Amino acid sequence: MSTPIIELKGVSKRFSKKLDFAGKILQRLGAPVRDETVHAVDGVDLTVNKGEVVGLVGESGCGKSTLGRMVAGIMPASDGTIRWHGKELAELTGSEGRRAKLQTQMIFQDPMSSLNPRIRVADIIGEAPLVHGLTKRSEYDGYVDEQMRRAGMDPTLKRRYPHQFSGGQRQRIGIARALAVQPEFIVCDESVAALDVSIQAQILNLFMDLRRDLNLTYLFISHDLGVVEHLSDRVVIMYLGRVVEEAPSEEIFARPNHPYTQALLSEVPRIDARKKSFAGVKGEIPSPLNPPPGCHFHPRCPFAFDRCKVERPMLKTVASGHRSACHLNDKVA
Amino acid sequence: MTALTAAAPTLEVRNLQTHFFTRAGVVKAVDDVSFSVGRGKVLGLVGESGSGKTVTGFSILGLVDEPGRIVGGSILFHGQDLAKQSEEQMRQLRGNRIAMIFQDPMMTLNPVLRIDTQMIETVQAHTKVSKEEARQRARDTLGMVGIPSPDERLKSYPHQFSGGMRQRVAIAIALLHRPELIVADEPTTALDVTIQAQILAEVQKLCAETGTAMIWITHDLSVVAGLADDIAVMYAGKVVEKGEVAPVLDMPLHPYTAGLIGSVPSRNKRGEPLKQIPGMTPNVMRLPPGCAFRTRCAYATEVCKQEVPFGEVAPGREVRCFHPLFPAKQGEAA
Amino acid sequence: PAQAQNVQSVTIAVGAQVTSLDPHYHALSPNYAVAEMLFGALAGFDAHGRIQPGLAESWRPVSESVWEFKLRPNVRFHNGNAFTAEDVAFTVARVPTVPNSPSSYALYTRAIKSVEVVDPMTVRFHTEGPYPNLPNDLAQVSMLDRETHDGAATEDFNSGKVAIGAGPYRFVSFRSGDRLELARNEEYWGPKPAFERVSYRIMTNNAARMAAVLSGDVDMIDQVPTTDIARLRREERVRLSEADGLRVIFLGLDNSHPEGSPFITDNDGKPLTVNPLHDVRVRRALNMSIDRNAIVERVMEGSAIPTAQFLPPGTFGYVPGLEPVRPDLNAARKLLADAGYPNGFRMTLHGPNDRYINDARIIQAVGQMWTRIGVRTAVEGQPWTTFVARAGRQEFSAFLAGWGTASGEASSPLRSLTATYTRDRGWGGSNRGRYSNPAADAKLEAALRELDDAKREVLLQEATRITMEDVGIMPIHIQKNVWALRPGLAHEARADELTRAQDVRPAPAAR
Amino acid sequence: MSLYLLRRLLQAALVMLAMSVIVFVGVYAIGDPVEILISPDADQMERERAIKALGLDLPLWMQYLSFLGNALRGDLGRSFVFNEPALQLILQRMPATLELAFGATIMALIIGIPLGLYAGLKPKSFGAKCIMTGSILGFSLPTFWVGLMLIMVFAVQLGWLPSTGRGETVDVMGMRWSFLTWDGLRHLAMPALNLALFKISLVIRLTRAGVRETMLMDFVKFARAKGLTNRRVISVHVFKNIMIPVVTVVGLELGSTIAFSVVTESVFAWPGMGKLIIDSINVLDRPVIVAYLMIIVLMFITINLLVDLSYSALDPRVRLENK
Amino acid sequence: MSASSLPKTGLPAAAVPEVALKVETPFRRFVSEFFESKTATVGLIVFVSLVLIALLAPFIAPQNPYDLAQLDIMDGRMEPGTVGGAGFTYFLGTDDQGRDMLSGIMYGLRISLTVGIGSAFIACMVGASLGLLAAYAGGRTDSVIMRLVDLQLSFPSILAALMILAFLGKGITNVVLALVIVEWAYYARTVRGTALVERRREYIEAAQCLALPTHRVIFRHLLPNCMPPLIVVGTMQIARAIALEATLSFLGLGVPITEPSLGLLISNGYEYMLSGKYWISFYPGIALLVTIVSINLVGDHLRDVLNPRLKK
Ligand SMILES: Nc1ncnc2c1ncn2[C@@H]1O[C@H](COP(=O)(O)OP(=O)(O)OP(=O)(O)O)[C@@H](O)[C@H]1O
Ligand SMILES: Nc1ncnc2c1ncn2[C@@H]1O[C@H](COP(=O)(O)OP(=O)(O)OP(=O)(O)O)[C@@H](O)[C@H]1O
Ligand SMILES: [Mg+2]
Ligand SMILES: [Mg+2]
Repeated sequence: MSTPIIELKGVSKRFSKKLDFAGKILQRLGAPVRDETVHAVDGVDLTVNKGEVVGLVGESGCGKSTLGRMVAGIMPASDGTIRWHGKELAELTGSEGRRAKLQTQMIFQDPMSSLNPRIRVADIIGEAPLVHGLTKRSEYDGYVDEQMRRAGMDPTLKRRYPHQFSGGQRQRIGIARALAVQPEFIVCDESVAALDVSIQAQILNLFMDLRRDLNLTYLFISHDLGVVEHLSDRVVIMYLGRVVEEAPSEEIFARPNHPYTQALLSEVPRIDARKKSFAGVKGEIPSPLNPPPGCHFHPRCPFAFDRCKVERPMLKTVASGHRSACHLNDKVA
Repeated sequence: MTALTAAAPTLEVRNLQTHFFTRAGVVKAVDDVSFSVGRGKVLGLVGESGSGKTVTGFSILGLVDEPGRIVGGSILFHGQDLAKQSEEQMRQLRGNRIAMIFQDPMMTLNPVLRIDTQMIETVQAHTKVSKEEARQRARDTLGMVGIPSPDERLKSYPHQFSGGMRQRVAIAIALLHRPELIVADEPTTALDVTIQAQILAEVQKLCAETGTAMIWITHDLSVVAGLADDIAVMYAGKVVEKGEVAPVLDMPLHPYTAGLIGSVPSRNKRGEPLKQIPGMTPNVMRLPPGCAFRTRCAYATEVCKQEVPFGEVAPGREVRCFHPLFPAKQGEAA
Repeated sequence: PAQAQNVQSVTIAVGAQVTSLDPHYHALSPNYAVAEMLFGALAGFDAHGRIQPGLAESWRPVSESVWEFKLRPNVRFHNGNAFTAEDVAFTVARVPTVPNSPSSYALYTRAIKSVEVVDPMTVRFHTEGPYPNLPNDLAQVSMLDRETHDGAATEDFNSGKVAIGAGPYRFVSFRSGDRLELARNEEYWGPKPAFERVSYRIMTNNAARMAAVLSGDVDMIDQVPTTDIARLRREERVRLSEADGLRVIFLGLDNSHPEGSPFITDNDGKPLTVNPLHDVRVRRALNMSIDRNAIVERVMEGSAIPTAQFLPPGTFGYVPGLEPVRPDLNAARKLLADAGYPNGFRMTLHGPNDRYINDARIIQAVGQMWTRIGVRTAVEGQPWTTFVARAGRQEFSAFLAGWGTASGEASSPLRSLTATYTRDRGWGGSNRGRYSNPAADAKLEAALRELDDAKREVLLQEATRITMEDVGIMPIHIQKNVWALRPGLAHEARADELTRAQDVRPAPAAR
Repeated sequence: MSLYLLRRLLQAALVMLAMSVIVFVGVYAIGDPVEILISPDADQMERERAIKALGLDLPLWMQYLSFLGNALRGDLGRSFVFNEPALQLILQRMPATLELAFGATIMALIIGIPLGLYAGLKPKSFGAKCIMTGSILGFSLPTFWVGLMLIMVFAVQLGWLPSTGRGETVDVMGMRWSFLTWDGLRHLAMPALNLALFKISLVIRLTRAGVRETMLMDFVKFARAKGLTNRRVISVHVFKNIMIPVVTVVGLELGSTIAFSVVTESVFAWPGMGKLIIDSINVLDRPVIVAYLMIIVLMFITINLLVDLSYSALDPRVRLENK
Repeated sequence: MSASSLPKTGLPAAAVPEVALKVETPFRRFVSEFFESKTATVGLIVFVSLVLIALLAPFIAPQNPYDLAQLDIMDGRMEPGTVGGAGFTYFLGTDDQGRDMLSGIMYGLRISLTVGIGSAFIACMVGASLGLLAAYAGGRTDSVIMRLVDLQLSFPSILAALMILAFLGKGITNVVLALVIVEWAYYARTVRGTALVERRREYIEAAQCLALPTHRVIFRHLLPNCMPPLIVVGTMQIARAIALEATLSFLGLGVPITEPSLGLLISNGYEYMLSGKYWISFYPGIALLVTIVSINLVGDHLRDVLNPRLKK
């Protein structure tokens, strides 16, 4: 098999607030102050192959966007390596680095805040291609028109400003902007979450069409299992910064292995379920500032046992292409 | 047998019209909305963003802000028209017999007041009780919505709670006076799936136990499917379809409802293109005459340019369409 | 308001800060004024600036270098201690030793080589050579009590602990920057002051002071702004008390840069290679173009007298007949042309804007007048702080300054303002234009060693005349000192600007 | 908390250090204090003696080092003019200024908040427009000018209030306060109003903006949905929220009020620190200028600290550790 | 419902109903919102007229009040309406130097506006650049700049200006410089605050993702979005600077006495207030007041128009 487009190995991201000078003095004096660290992403391995759609699911704050940003090259990883076509992203410089960056584009959640309100649509879309020499001034208009058309927008609207569009149209602008630099890999960070149901379908269809036409690869981040199920070839489930399960789509929806995945699947409201009684996993999502030791999910897990409280479960293959991080699997085995 | 026709409903909204008189023109945010909800029942009010769901909710509570005004219709609460009540009468109803829960749990609680203050004041706004008694009541209600150690939690500030807990506090506040009607405006939209399930579970239990009627506003058909008894679908300020949940979802009559249901991914085959409704949600300021949906509708004809009546087309099913999708066409749509 | 108050007390608002009650700490007029109320010196000045006996009844030179002073008998300090020659010796010894003094009184005792206590009421001062000005100098030095003030620090005076003297008033309280409260000294040797209690307030803002007297919050103010004088003359709520002062306002000219003065350029803005001000014709032309009457009338609103010398009539060293030149633009232009500047030149006239009455206005008026004869003058006013430093470094070409002759005799301005700058003689200390005229210097030198008053006066007059005819400086006017008081009061206006409570009494009419 | 305090202290120390250097160099560059202080009669020798007596003969950096050494021992030097410890001199005048500044602040709050509330709640009403336009005047009129007008009208023409100066004082805790006597209050009224004028406008604006923004918040609507009376919604829910910006800004302004009292104090002959500093600048009394600035900075930092503390009292979301 | 009848990638362009609308630029929208307020419009008109008067002063003023040769102290302190020695009427009277007040005010306005606008502009440039830098770079750069801002803000502005002017000497340039030193910190703080918020917006991430050069991200993407608060602070600071200059002139620093600003005119005439020669101080006072009020009216409304939180 060819080298994956993106390969993450033990990637972590920590956001820490370091103690300043005064803090250090106090620490010397024995005061209980220390650096605060959020493990937004904690030792994640992930591969995305060409042409694949990988869904990334998890609850709010579990580090999905952070992971997405690192993949898109907006943010460096604190630990671990991210390889782009086998080459380490952090070590790429100059034109190759820029190409790597351009090849991976991101589409954001909030269609309003991801467009600069003071720039015309044409320039939002055309600025980067022009700066990077993908088009010339003379061909600029045509180029922008083409991108807009491809995203299902009327090019005659290009002289407008973002506030003059509806949410769905804005998301299309975002898509056109990403496509304009001719990427091969797109990270969609909750790209349809803010849209109305009827518009959401349009955008999802657009994604699928583009995938087919341009042979794009997606990392599709969402908390909506329904969407992910519909779109992805493979699904990765995250909980508090860690990947807890990973499997092909059918597999995971048919045979969820991790208790968290199971809970998630059972609680997703489904339109086919009538007057069902909701139950809900007990407990709140813990703060990433001081996550529980061992398995992060153990305080809420109905099957937790002693080992879960102390030892971090590793991702282990439970079936072909299906990996899960749960001590229960060892128990059964 | 349906709630809509059974014993006197708790709330009955008839032809409600709420317009905003802005500088740029009149916004007909709610323009002919009718539904009713009975004791212990849950009505799901669904529709896209901007279709007037929230404004409907506010109209019921008499909380429509300037420059908005209820310009027509009636809101009968136990037969009493809320649209005609004085401000003081409405105040006495609000939070007492009719309560509301808002979408964003981060924003609905006053960040600078402790939970107990915010709860006690609600109790004292409607009943003459001592502070102690009010606190007692607050504590009990917090316990009821599943907040552990309510005594300590009462002394906290909202920011010390997680989103789900906050929404529970808001629900507790709504429940303080055991209201007969709760208007819940997308109370779980901002929450995570597992937390949403927790809240839905609590709410379900409460309605069943207390016999409170509930209007659950949402744009998520899936939530309504699991929670509500009846459903009313709104489009551009108007209710376009109404009925019991199962029939409406299984056999939508209005093309819009059908489109909505059709575009839910899980209703589609994996990898296939989703069914989609073309076009955009209309601008309420510049609605075309007649059916507002007709520009996006595959069945639209000339007749759709006329005002569409809202009428019962089947028992317990009302639809605002000249071309309802009767089973004959269903095969085509599904 | 004050009208309703007991006649026995008076409230006076003064426009200058009293910085210390220690009479030997900071030589500054407001401090003199207070010292004259609390302490008293061997000699004093009358309202016209003429020297008169104080704690000494009389004095005379007993030889070329010895002065003998006879002390006033039966004088007691506020605490009852007797005033004796020992106290005089103690005082003279203390003066140079006050720590940190920014402006010491040692100046006035430096001529004294030794003090000889002849008997309790007689004291002799030995000087280096003849020193005619000793009585004038000693008039500035307040007498202290050896017993009380031995080792006293400046703070002890300010706190009131040792604010004890032989003056007409005794200390009650002092809030620095705000007010000084005084009570009458019933045992005072001289004429008894009229008021039992005095509240001496500091109000440096002119408008505030004016408002205070108009609203009756205070009974009297000093330094009445000239702008208000006209109105006050019509005002029934107050009356004015005026006297010609001892402060001359003059223009100094740069004599220190022969190769071109810093702020003089030709009409195109290019620096001149010679300093035109070195040419007496140019100086005369400038002097002649100044319409002093206009300045006095329009700028000073009559509250000054035009002058061509240091002192007003009636003082020691006044030159009778030395009158200001009549302004004559044509003659002035001609003089300029003769000097080689038919089209004039450009110059900047500097001056302070917060120091002398209407200082900034005067320079503008002069600017107008000089511009009319072709010397296109720019005018720049600046705070005294920066002005004085720059002027002291000879950075200006022409500037306005003032000189108050507290001792009322002409050797003081001649020595400090116009004598050739000589460090070891202590001459020309304030000669900021570095004017130099050997003929005047010679006359001054003779005067400073001449013990005979009449001869000395003549020498001083000659020195003055020589300087003024050479236009060493350009005197403009001598300020009048104006006080405003409520109608029930009378005040003896003083030439030396001091505002003292003993000069105020109830008006005869009001009695 | 202690971390926070320590951080603040370090900042204060740094700022004060920077300030003292600036002042040292500044005063040195502006001019020579001796030239200003010395009697005009003085000759060159006398000048040199004075320069030595004041310690100005040493190179600047040595003067600064010795100042620093003394400052660390709590001695900020002696005033050139008054020959008293600069610190003592300032502390003596401080009550007058504090009294004025606090008087003005209280006045600003008492007048500003109700007007601002009204203008915020009824933004379209005629009254609100008048208030807002009026508040612009408060921003626009130069302080000195208003001061004089007040004196002209209330003291000179009407004779209701004493024109200038500070009234009777009472000794409390070793300091003289005038606000405890009737006479003192009468004297305080005009200068305090003069100083308050700008702040009244500020408070009106802050309050109005706060009200307008808060009224749009969901929690206000929720409070109304709970059935609270309008009065309670405004007086508790809205009010507590608008107090946060008001207290912050007014607190921070207290510092500049103290600084701006320079103008008011000189117009009203108010014997406070402001007048002292102006006088000191006029005679380049460096020890006093330095000490004054040290004290002002310390005061600013203390006030900021207090503001932050009250901030956290008003706004529970703010935890000091997190700042 | 069938999707087959529709273009496969989405909506037909013709379905967009607003196609016919003219392009509403943010600027146009802002302009139309601005002119909705009558008071603000009046404020703007007054302000523009004042600027015009200031610009045209040399052509419309009866006298050049800065030319000492044109002044005559014999014409000093004349009442409004008097005909002076130079033959024209002093409509607003003269000051103590015989300066025609009307001309003085026109020229003074020039100085005051130059000082106000000039210092606000320069301070804005300096402050905004530093604020942006602080917000974008973060870390140590941010701390250093913000500590400087703290230092500046804890130094009472009037005292700072006093000391700077005492140090630099008088002159318009120096006044402007002093005001810039005193005011830049406000801009820096404002811009940093907004920029910190804006920086976290996704459009900045998008720009980074598109590998746009940093300077482009800062100046083309970040800066324009920090403008609204900057404009508001700017207008307020112009007014503040004019008032501060007046106060400085009152305290004896500020512009040269022969080229008086409005503040200096007031301060000169101030001493005549008690003596009944009200016009020397009164008319410049009115001019100053009108100027500051008009700027504040504009600024005030800008604050409302540009405040996104007040928009629904
Ligand atoms: N710049 C940052 N500084 C500090 N902490 C951060 C930062 N960005 C993210 N975090 C923290 O990292 C964690 C993961 O955040 P992230 O945005 O990746 O979550 P997410 O899964 O995308 O959540 P959501 O579904 O809400 O978008 C969160 O706890 C968040 O608070
Ligand atoms: N104060 C107001 N002034 C003018 N128009 C308003 C106002 N409030 C609401 N509207 C308009 O009323 C319409 C209905 O709004 P509403 O908030 O009820 O929609 P919604 O169905 O609740 O949408 P969402 O799902 O986004 O909450 C919208 O078009 C909105 O623009
Ligand atoms: Mg995210
Ligand atoms: Mg809504």
